[in-house]
Parts: sequence; C-alpha cells; structure tokens
Amino acid sequence: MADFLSSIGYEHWVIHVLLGLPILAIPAILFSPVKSARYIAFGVALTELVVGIGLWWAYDSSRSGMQFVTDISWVQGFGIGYRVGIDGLSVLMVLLSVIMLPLVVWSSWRGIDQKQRGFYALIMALNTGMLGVFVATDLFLFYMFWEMLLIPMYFMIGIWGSANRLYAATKFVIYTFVGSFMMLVAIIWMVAVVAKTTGVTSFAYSNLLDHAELLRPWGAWLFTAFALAFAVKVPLFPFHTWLPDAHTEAPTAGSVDLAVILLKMGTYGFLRFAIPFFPMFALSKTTGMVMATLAVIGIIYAALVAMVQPDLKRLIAYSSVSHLGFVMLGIWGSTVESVQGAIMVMVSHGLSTGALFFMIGMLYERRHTRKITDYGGLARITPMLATAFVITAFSSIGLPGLNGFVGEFLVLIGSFGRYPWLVGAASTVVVFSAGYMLWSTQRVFFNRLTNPLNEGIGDLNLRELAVIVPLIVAMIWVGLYPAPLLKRTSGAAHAYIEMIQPVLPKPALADPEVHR
Amino acid sequence: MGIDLSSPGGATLALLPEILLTFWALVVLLFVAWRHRDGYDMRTAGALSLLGYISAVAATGWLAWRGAHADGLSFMIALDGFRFASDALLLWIAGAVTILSVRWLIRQGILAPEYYPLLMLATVGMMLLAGAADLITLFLGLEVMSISVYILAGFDRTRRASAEAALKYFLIGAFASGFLLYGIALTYGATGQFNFGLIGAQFAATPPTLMAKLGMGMILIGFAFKVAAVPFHAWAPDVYEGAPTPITAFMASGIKAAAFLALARVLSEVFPAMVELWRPVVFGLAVVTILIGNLSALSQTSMKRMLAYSAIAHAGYLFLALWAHSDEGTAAVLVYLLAYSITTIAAFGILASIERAGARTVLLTDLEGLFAVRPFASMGLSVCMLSLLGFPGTFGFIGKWFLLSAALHQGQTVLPVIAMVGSAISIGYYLPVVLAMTLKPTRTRQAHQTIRFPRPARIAVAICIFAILLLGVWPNTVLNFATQKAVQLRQSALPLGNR
Amino acid sequence: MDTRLLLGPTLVVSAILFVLGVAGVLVRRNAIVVFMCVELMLNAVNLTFIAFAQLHGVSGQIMVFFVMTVAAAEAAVGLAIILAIFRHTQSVDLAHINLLKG
Amino acid sequence: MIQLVWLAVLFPLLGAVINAALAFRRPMAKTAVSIVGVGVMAAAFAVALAVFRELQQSPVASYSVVLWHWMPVTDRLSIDLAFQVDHLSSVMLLVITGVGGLIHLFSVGYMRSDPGYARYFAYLNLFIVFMLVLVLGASLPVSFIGWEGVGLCSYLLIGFWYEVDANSNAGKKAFLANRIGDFGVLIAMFLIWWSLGTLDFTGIMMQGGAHWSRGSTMPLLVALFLFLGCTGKSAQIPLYVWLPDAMAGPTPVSALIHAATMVTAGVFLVVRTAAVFTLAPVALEVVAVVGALTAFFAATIGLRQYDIKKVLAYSTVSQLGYMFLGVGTTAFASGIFHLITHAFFKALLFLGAGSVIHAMHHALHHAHSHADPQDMRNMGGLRRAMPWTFALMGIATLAIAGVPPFAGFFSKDEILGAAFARGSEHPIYYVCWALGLAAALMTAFYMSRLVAMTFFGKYRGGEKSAEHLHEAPWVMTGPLVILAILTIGGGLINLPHFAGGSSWLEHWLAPVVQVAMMMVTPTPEIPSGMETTLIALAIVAAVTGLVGGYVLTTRSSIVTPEHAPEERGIWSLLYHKYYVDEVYHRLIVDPTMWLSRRALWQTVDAFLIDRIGVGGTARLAEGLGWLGSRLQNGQVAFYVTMFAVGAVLILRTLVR
Repeated sequence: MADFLSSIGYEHWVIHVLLGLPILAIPAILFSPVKSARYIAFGVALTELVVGIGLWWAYDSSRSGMQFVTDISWVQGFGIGYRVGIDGLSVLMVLLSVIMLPLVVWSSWRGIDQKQRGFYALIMALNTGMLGVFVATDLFLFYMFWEMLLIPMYFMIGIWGSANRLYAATKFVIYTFVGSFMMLVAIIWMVAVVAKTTGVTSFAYSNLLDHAELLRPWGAWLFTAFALAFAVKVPLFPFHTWLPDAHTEAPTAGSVDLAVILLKMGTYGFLRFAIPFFPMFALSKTTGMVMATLAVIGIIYAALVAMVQPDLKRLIAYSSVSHLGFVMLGIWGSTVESVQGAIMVMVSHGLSTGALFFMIGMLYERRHTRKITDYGGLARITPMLATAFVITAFSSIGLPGLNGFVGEFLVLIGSFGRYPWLVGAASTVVVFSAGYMLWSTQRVFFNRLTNPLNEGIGDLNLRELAVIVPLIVAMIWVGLYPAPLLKRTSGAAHAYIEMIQPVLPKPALADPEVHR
Repeated sequence: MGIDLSSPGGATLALLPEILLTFWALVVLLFVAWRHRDGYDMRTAGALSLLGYISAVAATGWLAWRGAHADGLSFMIALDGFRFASDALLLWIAGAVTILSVRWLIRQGILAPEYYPLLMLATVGMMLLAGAADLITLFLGLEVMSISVYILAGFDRTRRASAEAALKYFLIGAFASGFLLYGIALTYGATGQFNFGLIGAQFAATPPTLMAKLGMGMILIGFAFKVAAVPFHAWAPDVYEGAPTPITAFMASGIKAAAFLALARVLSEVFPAMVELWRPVVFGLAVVTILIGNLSALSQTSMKRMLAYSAIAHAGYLFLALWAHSDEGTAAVLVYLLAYSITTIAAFGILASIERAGARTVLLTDLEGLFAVRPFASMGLSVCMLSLLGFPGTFGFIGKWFLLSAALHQGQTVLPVIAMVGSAISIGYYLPVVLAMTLKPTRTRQAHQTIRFPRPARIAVAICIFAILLLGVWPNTVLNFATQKAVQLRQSALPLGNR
Repeated sequence: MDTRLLLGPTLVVSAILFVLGVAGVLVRRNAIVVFMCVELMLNAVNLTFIAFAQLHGVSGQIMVFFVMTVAAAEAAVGLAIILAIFRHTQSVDLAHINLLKG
Repeated sequence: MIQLVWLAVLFPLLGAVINAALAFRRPMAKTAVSIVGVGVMAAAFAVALAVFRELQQSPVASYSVVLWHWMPVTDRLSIDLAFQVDHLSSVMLLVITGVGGLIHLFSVGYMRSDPGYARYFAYLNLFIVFMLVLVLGASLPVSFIGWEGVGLCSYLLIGFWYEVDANSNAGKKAFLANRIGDFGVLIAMFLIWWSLGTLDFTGIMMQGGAHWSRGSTMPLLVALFLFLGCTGKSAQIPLYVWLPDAMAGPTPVSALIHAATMVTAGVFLVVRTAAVFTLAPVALEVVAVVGALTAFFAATIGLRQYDIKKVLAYSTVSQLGYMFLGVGTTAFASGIFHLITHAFFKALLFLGAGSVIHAMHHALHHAHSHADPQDMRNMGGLRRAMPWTFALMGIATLAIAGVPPFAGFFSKDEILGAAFARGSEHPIYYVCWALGLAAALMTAFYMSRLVAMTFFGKYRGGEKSAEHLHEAPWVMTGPLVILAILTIGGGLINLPHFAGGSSWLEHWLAPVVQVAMMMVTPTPEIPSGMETTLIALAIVAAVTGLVGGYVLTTRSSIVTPEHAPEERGIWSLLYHKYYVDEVYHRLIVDPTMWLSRRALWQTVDAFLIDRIGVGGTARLAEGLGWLGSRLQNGQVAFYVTMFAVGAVLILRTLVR
C-alpha cells in the first residue's frame, strides 16, 4: 500500500488536497439546491476520508522529523510562507479529523433541517481550519488557521444551537480570541529577535526552533503569551467555563467537532510550540509544578462537577475537561511514556467523547431534551443505543481493554516519576469518573421507565448505526491493540524528549533501570 | 526625469495633479451654477467630479511612471514616491465617497450639487497637506481641506445635528490650527527656514533650542487634533454622528489618512534629530488613544458613533508605526491607512444605504435580522467588522500585523501589547454587530424593507469587500509597493548633500 | 536703535496675546466671541511671524499674507456656520448646543 | 496444550458474542442460547483439564504464552498481552471453569422464564472471559484487564433486572466500591514499575528481593496498596458494603460471582504477589488482622438477617476473612485450599437457596401473595416438599460449619492452626486465632438457624401457596448433587498428614510461593499435643454452634415479616448491619455531593469564574467605557478645556 501511494506521489499533494477540497466544496454546496447540499457534503467528506486514510500507510514512522513537507513562500519580503508538514504529533490528529468528518456529516442528516446549505458549508470550512492548525509549520499560517476556525464554529453554535446559543457563541469566541491575542505579538517578537541576530526573517517553525536559544531572555512572557492562548483552548482549569456552554448549545456536529478536534489544538500547541521554544522556562521547577497542579485540579474538579450536572451534554463537556487535564499532566510528566500517553488520550478521548455526543445527539433528535431527569429506563425501548452508550461510557472512564485505559495508564505511569503525589491525586478520578458516568447512564437507560414520552422513541436506524459502530470497533481495537498508533507517535515523542532532556530538572523518583 | 522646482514650468509640472483637480473643481462649479434643480443634475455633477479624480490619478500615475524627482531642493511640494502613493490613496478615497454620496444625497433630498466641488477642493487640500515639503504648503493644504470639510460637515442644513457638527468642528478646528500655526511660527523662528529639508539639516547641526521644542510641540498638537488623538479627540464622535454619512466616511478615512501621511513626512523629514524628544509623546498619545478609544466604543448604541470611537482607536494603532520611525513604520502607515480606508468606506457605504431618508442614525438594534433580508449586505458589513477587528483572513489583520512588526522591530514591546489589549476590547463592540445581523431575528415584520442599494454604491462596496478579502490572503503586491515608497521617502528626507 | 533688540519683547507680547486668545476660547460661551478669540490667536501668530521676519528675512512677512487670507476665508465660513446653527437654535450660546453627546 | 491456553478464554468470548447477537436478533431462541452458553463452558473446562494434566507432567513450573505486544511504548515499558500458566493459575482455571460450568447449567433452569435469557448468558460468559484473563494474566496490567472486567460484569449482572431502581443502584455501588480498590492497584503498579522497572509477576518476584530490603517502606507501601485493591474486590472490612447489596442480582450470579470466583480474586492477587507481601511483614499482619476482624464482624451480622441470600452474603464475607487470615499468616496454600472448598460449598448453598427461592416464588406467584420469596420468615417445613434440596444444603451446612469429614473442616482448621502457630512469633496472631474460632462458632450457629428456619417447623407461607411447593427440576438439582460430591470429597485435595493425607495442594503450590517463603521464617511447628486440642476445640465449636442454632431457632416463635415485632437492642444493631451503610452515606457520599454541587459547581464555576471573572471584566470594561463616553458631554467648552490640558501636558514633556 505504501509503495502504491509513493508511486502516485502521494506525499506531495495529500495535504493540499485535504485542505483545498473542503474549501472548493463550499461554493459548490452554497449554490446547489437545498436538498442536494448534504449529498455533496457527504461526497466530499468521503473523498477526504479516502485521501486522508492513505496517511496511515504513507506516514513513515521510522523517521522522526516532518513528513509531507511543502514550503512555498507566500508573502516574500516578510518570511511568511505556506509551509505545511506532518510529524508524529499531528499524524493521529489529522487521521482522527479525517475519519470524523463523514461521521459528522452523516450524523446531522436528520438533525439539521433549516439552512442546510449554510450548515454543511460551515462544516467544510471548520474542517479545513482544524486540519490547517495541525499541519501548519509556519507560525503565521498557524495563527491564521487558529483564529479563522472561530468563525465557522461561532455561526454553527449561534444559528443551529439551542436555547441560549447567542451567549454561548459569544462567550466561545471572546474567550478564545482574548486568550490568544497575545500570541500574535509573541510570534512577531520571536521572529524579530531571530531575524536581528541571524539576518533571516522567516516564520518557519524549524528556523525558530533552531534559534530557540536566542529567545531565552524573554522566555517568561513569551511562554505565558503562548500558554494563555493554548490554556484557554485545552481548556485548563481556570479558563474552562466556556466549554460547557459551547457544548450544551452547539448542534451535534458542532459539539463533536469541538470535542474531538478543537480541544486538542491547545494541548498540541503546548507540545509543538510553547514548550520546545522556551524549554528553560516552560520546564522549570515552578512552571512545571504550577501547570501539573492546574492539570490535576482540572481533572478532579471537572469530574466532581460533572457528577451533579442536570444536562447530559454539560456532563460530557466537564468530562472532556477532566480528560484533557490528563493530557496536560502527560505533557508535563516529560517522559516518553507520558507524552505518548498524552497523545493516546487525545485520540481515545476523541473516539469516546465523539461517540457520546453522537448518541446524545440521537437522543436529542428523538426527545428534544438533554435533561437527564426526562429520560429513564430506555434500555428496554432502545437496547442497541443502550448497549452502545454503556460500552462508550466504560471506554470513557478508562476500563482496561477499551481505548480510554491505554492513554490514561501511560500518562499516569509516565508522570509518576516526576509528580508522584499529583498522580496519586489524579488517580482518584478513576472513582469519580465511574461515579458520574454510571450514575448518569443509570438515570438515562436503567431505572423504571416512568415518562410515557419515552415509550415511543425508536431504536437506532441503519444510518445511526453506521455512525456509531465504527467508533465502537475503533475503541475496542485501540484498547486491545494500540501498538500501531504508539509506533507512529514514538518517533516524535522520542525526539521531543531528547530536545527537552538537557533542560529537565531532576524528577522526584529515579528512572527505573531496564529489566526484562 | 528631474524637475527644477524653482522654475515656474517645473513647479506647474510638479503640481500637475493638484492643478488638474482644481481645474475640474471649477468646471463642476460652473456646471452646478446652471443646473442645480433635479436629481439628473446631481448625477451629472457627480460624474463630472469622478472624471476630475480620474484625470488627477492619471497625472499622478504619469509623474510616478516618469520617475519624477526634484533637481536640487524640493522647493514647495515633495516629489517622491511617497507623495504619489499618498495622492493615489487620497484620490481613491475621494472617488469612492463621491460614488457613495450621489444616490444618498438625492434620497436625503439635499439637492445642492455644490457638494461635489467642495469635495474636490477638500481633496486638493489633502493632497497638498500630504505632499507638502514646506511648512507654508502644509498650512495652506490643511486650511483648504479643513474649511471645505467644515462646510461639508454642515451640508444637511435641514437637520440641527449637522449644523451643530459643523459648528463644533469649525470652532475646535480653528482653535487647533491656531496652535499649529504658532508651532510653525516658532519653528520658523528657531531655524529661519520653512523648507522641511533645511529645517531638518538645521536641527541636526545644532542642538534644539527651547523655541524649537515648543514649536515641535505645537505642531504635534495641531496634528494630534486633526488625527483625533485622545486628549484632542472630543470633537470626533459628535461631528462624525452629526455630519452626513458619506462625509463621515470621508472624514474617517480621507482626513485621517492625509493628516497621518503629513505627520509621517514631518516626523521623518523635519524632526528626525529630535527623535528622543517626540517618541515619548507619541507613546503617551498611542496608549491613551487606544485604550479610551476602544473602551468608550463599548457602550455605544448608534453605529456611526461606535465607528467614530473605533476610528479614534485605529488612530491610536497608527501611532505605533509613527513611533517606529523606520522605513517599515512608514510602509506600515501606508498599508494600514489603505486597509482602514477600504474597510471604513465599505462599512459606511452599507450603513448609508440602511439609513432611511431623514430618520435618526442607525442604531445597533436596527441591524437585527439583516441577514435574513439582505444576506450579501450583512455578510459585507461582517467582513468589515472583522477587518476592523484585525481578524486573520482580512486585510485589516495584515495591516495590524504589519504595524505590530514595525514597532516590534524597533524593540518596542509595550505598545504592541497595548494595541492587542485594545483589539481584545474591540471584540466587545465589533462582534455584537455581526451577532445582531446574523444570529438575531428581525424585530418587526417590515424591518429592512426600506433599504435601497443603488447600483453604483453596491458595486463600489462589493469591490471594497473583495479587496479586503483578497488582500487579506494575498497582500504581497501592496506590501512591497508600500516598502518601496517608504524607502523613497527616506531618501528624499536625506539632507541635500547625500541625496 | 537696532530693531532686532525688540525681538524679545514682541515675542512676549504675542505670547501673551496667544494665551489671552486661548483663555477667551475656554471661558466665553458665545460662539461669535469664541470665534473672535480664535482670530486673536491667529493675529498673535502674525505678530510672531513679523518679529522673526526681522531676523530671517522677508519669507516671514509673506507667511503673514497667507495667514491673513486664510483667516478671512475662515471668518466667512465660520460666521455662515454660526448663522446656520442660529437658525436652528435661535441662540449662539455654546452651552445650549449639546444635541450630540454620549 | 499449554501454548493453546488462550482457547479457554476464546471459547467463552465466542459464547458471549454469539449470545449477545442472539439477545439482539432472536432473544426467544432459549435452547440455542443455553447450548452455546453451557457448551462453551464445557469446552473451556476441557482445555483447563488438558492444561492441568500437561502441567503435572512438565518439569517447568510456569509457562508464559505471549499473544501480542499490547503496549510497546519504550524499551523500559513494553507490556505484552501474555498469559502465565503455572500451578496456581491452572488450579484457579479448573475451579472457575468447573464451578462456573455447573452454575451455567443451573442457570438454564433458574432463568428459563426470564425474557432477558440470552442477555444473561452473554454477560455470564463475558464474566468467565474476564475472570480467566485475571487469573492467567502474566503481568499486573493484563490481570488488571480481568480485574476491572469482572467488576464490569458484576455491575451488569447485579443490575440485570435494571427496571427496578434498587438493582441498578446496587450494581453501581458494587462497581464504585471495586473502583476504589482498583485505585489502590493502579498506585501499586506505578510504585512497582518506578522502583523495579518491571510489571511482570515473575519480574516482580525476582527484582523484589534484589531491590527492596525486607521491612523497608517501598514493599510495605506496594503491599498495602495492593491489599486496598483486594479489600475492594474481595469485600473486606472497609469496602465490603457492596456484597450484601449485590444480592439484588439473580441467585446463580451471586453463586458464581459473589461466592466462587470474583470475590476470591483478592486472595489470588495476594498469593500471586506473595513476594511483595513477605518483604513487608507489617503488611502481612495487616492482612491477617483485617481478615480475622472481617470474619468475626460479618459473622455477627449474619446472626440476625432474615433474607436467606443476605445470610449467605455475610457468610461469604466472613469466609473470605478466613482466606485472608490464612494468607496473612503466610499459609498461602491453606488460603487457596479454603478458597477452593469455599467455592464448592458456598456455590452449593447459594444454588440451594436459589432452588428454594425459585420454588417459593413459583408458589407465592400462584397464590397471588406479595410475600418476599427470599424472606426465611415466610418459609418453614420445606424439607417435606424439597427433600433433595434439604439434603444437599444440609451437607453444605455441615461443611461450612467445619464438621470433620467435610472439606470445610480441613481448610478452616489449617488456617486456624497456622494462625495459632504464628502466634508464638507475634501475639497478634493469637487474637486472630481467637476471633477465627469465635467466627467458626457463629458460622455454625447462623447456618443451622438458616436450615432450621427454612426446612424445619411448619410452613408459614399461607395454605394456598403450600400445595404449589415442589422440588426444583433436575437441571437445577443435578449441579447441586455434583457440588455436594465435591464438598464431601473436597478435603482430599489438601488432606493434612494427621489425617493421613499428603497435603497435595501445598506441594503443588510450593513453586509459586517458593521465592516468597524464602524471605520469611517457616511457620513454627506446634507440638502435636497442642495440635489435637486445637482440632478438638474446632470440632466442639462447630457442634455447639449447630446444635445451639437448631435448638434456639425451633424453640423461638417465628412470625411472618408483616407483624414481626420491632427489633430491639443488640439485635436491631445487628439487623441493621451496625448502620455501616448509613454512616458511609452520611460521612462520604453526602459531603462529596454537597462539595461538588454547592462548593465547586455553584460557587467556583458559576459564581467565581463566570460571574466575577468573565462577567466582572465585561462589566468593568463597560463601566470604563461609560466613563469614557461621559467625557463627551456635548459641551464645546469642555472639549476645548481637554484640548488645552492635553496641549500643556505635551509641551511640558517636551520642554523638560
């Protein structure tokens, strides 16, 4: 398969097609008759999937550097170029978003009835924006994609959301925009400093990375600028209050995209930009402790708050905050295991939370309510939905054998050396996550069927099954056989650790010697 | 081709665009004297004035193409790329405002075609101000521009607000030009010269005396008023709201552009030696203008008033480029002014058509649900808002980025941070506009039925929106053009010896 | 007696005139009086120009001509505007002219 | 055959998948489901037997069968999905598949009329899969899959009749209690990996001795965290509360999961990681004491329960306490021995109770009475209607009480003997021995009380239901008979030398715990005289318990629950299980809910961050904005003053 792909010069055009195709599809969708909008969208989504899935084979996991690299100068005089590339950190996220696109389009087949053309056009724009963030290796291009995908999300929540969608949409945009406004100044300042000494003004990631040394004197405020932007997106503990609102009000497609990919841009940003550029400050004892503590607070706090949420989507939103806390803990664990664990949590959280949102969307399409108390005893009426929900619930709380456990286990065991007490505290979430997940599943699917309205709702139809079953198969496959995923990210993880190794302060526990 | 400015032939050649435009103004004036009764006359007067602008642009283009530069001292008017660029920018703005105002005047029932000659003379004044190489030309250009705009501000005689706007603008304007003039007098007293180059050389030679500092201060105050920097900004919101909408657009983009271009030239040619003196002043003005400009805009309900405060805030951003005092800074001024003027013209163009004849100003709540009735207009206004906000993908972002990098390359970090704090605050009043139009339902059934989109205005606005998006993604040509012109300005600013 | 000696005092006089003009604009409430104070400021500047012309040659005096013509044009337009506002508010008291605010 | 041990796991997995498919597509195809369900168990048992026989002949003590590389992350952390087949896991394999198979057979009869029949068998097969993975796991993470997998299945099976809120709550409570235990195992895993660099059981045994000195803190920490996991899974003192509630599930489930297999996982884990425990003597003492305390404590509660399954549940908690007591005194073999014998007679008791409840339910159903089929006060005199069940449960009662020829006597006696012997080293073991003996007395008492109330005296369930009482069908009593035979013959597995046996099990498990035993002084010999008195004491306790139980119950008047008098004094304390559930609820559950609702969500999230943080800054900006626009009061004079002030400021900065 790999040689077939290289024979058709796959690595040269794959990223451009992935980015360009949805953009071209937007006019096609907007000016097509209303009925055919979703078919075009689905067609484009399928082609995107077919093209994108090739990355799985074409990506050479032995090489640790950037692959599929393209470097075309865009604004000549000022070092801005259309520079894209994929490496171990981003290959899984690109694959995940490519896989999710057709599912997202398909899941909103019934749910979206007004202004369909606009909706599918926005999904296409959002997809390009998301992919762009993960493949951009030019900081200017990265910033453009980072901000540009706010608009499709804003309109998606604003127009197709539910009750107080305006508040949620505005809060979402303001939070992210205010969070990342300092990042632009930081980027320009970095390029200016590097240009002053090396004479080369270029926003290329490699150029800035090689001269990261020069940025040390301003490391503190530059890192804070980046960290603020990414922390809002993660969302790290104090900056998370936009997520529950955005999730609750967004339509299914919106919250799936939000949960599966948008949240990962923050953690990806830390791994790609914030830490490698300013390792001295980022990994110093105090910053490390602060970030890890915030991550752990986020984990436990969100799990506890999730327990008392009346609204199902809000509950899953808080669970996402908790899962993303794991990713941050993994990043600051600064060992190969914890970083790979972090990436695995990013992928598996995408699968399980994506599936959860799809199912809640299906419930919403049937009963038009997200209040847990309105449901009860659905297992008898919709056995398939109940089984799928229970399996996904257990994968979300990290049952070993399903995908959640792999990531969480690696993060915890990897970070244990550096932060034993914090990992101990974080592990208690194992109980709380079981608490909120099982309690809500019980109140929705088990218990007595009291509400007569629930009697009539039908079980999953073929289309809905086609959305859910692949995700469940993926969950079980990743849970039992994560080796191929780990192989693909190990190159980048090792390179990342070697890069920050000289700067790392001594961990609490000595490294375990290798015993077989 | 070299032009000897001291000879009359050379002078007329150098001043060709201005002279042509004045000629056309008189032609239109004569035409208006006879035919001023109905809409047709208004339209032909408008068309004639457009011809005037096109001929002036052609003249500027010809001069630039021939590579005109001054032999020896550039006597009264500067002859360099920067001036030609400024003239092109100002003429473009005037042309666009004329297109917007043709149909608008008829709808508002102001059948006074002398509007167009005044506009043309104001543009001549602006070109002289932006291109001045001599304090006298500077003063004259400023006054010609100001006096015509005083009248234009009060053009809608039937409405008290317009008259009040004119009065306020006139009183404070005259007061400010008094300061400017006193500054010129003191500078003249300190150096004995009026010509920029000579004054610059004089200040470079001898350390600045008290009188020179006072002179510079006064001139800066005069310019600060014209640009509506904060302590001197109080007139702007009232005059912008009172004046007729096309004139507001003209003031927000044209006058601000001319003032900034002149200030850029003055700071780089007249006071380069005293950089350490005026930088703190520019710094202070920038900080205060950005913050108060953005904050005050938050609590506005009327669109024109909100855009007035946003204009003040953008003036604050432009001070960053002036503070930079480098080639990149000057180029940033040019680019940002182009970006800002395109966006403002488009925004006011759409607002003008939303205004009903004689009704009060357009409030934010009047825009609700516009997307349902007028999708393209609301999308256009949203693009303008995003461009003003500096959202990536729009030309406004490129302008803001260019500004920030100009300041940052000079090692200034505080101002860019304040600028970004300002733009973060600005989302508080730009986003609700987008929100109101697209996401909110229309308040009443026949909310937007009275909107008329005249064809010429629609085309002009469409071109602007397309330009915002295109240049937002592909800004190369504009950036390189601006950098060349900035280099030429620096060359002409060099003391006579090593030109 | 060498006329240049009088440079200092003339500058002082013109400075005083200028400050008087500014004070007039700040204090007085009648539009026409305010406008006359602005004219006073302009004439104070003319005085400075003439004083410096002694020192730096005739270009100062030429500038005075420009200033005067501009002041005249400004006067014409200014009074017309004040007339226009009077037609609306039947008063020229600046305190009453505050329709535009906020 | 050992290399194909994964077949034992594959068969039940296939069974589970097929039954699940049947549950969705054709839930009524009961015969197909039962054939698949039971057949798969038979196949697994066959594989287990083959593996056991091959292991007996093979010289090597333990084999590692690697299926695939599960988590190849780095060279120091590369976990394979591997099964370890050694003496311990082969024995457990036999018990699980054997007793499990019998219970599957019994369920065919018991669950016949239940609409969720296919779903039930799917869950049951899935449970066996996870139990086998737990037992066969070569490294802690692989066992952890099984460990939490069985927790999942017990959640599903306890809450099988999910329509009733109480059952779903019981399922959730079981899973949460297990999860608290799993937290302990997780932390233990991290500690082990960071100090020893390996997670394989063999690795832990080898490196444990090398890296940890005996009695140092690290092995103690690891051992205590592992034991926390065991208390969660095997329902010991702090975390036992879920087991009595787990009776909400179908009775065969209680038999399989909450008597024979899952609850013994804790004991299995302790034996599997014996090296860690022997390196931390304090941990061993903790295990022993907790075991003894639980045995005594649960037995007291068992005295006063009226629900037949609740009595058996507390009896299980108490017997598990014995196993931990045994393991705690490093008598690992006797712990496992008691585990096996307990599996036999407790499964027999539960299934017997199942047939009784089945019959009662059938009878009361016909009589349309709403009496609780599980409440012993509604039963009485059933020996006439259900002779076989009476006989078999009688045998099991004798076994559990510790009457000599039966299995229970030998295993319980060995544990008490080991505890007493260990006493000479540390007096605490004497206390444990005393508690154990008292618990043995009480066990005998409440078991005979159960038999007396159920089978003796006159039938209290009302005349109409009397004639509908009849013996359970053969498919249910068949497995009972087999289990009875095992209960009787069970003792032979590890017949101690004083009874002429060769204590085969002890030698069989020797290689497994060999490394551990090296680290600890061998259990001191108790003089033969003392040994006989101990045995005599145990027999006396058993007999007095039995007779006392029978006499006291038949003498006192037993009244149906409707008009039973209010429990008073010590009895109400026991009846209400020392109010432990209520205390837990008030001390742990309520405060957490309050914390997360009031403190975290309403205050921190909604108020502090949203209203103050976000809303606050927005209002601040608006306020400043309002101030800014106040400057615009429309007065020209004010504008010009601002102008003048600005001018003065600029000139001052320039001139200075």
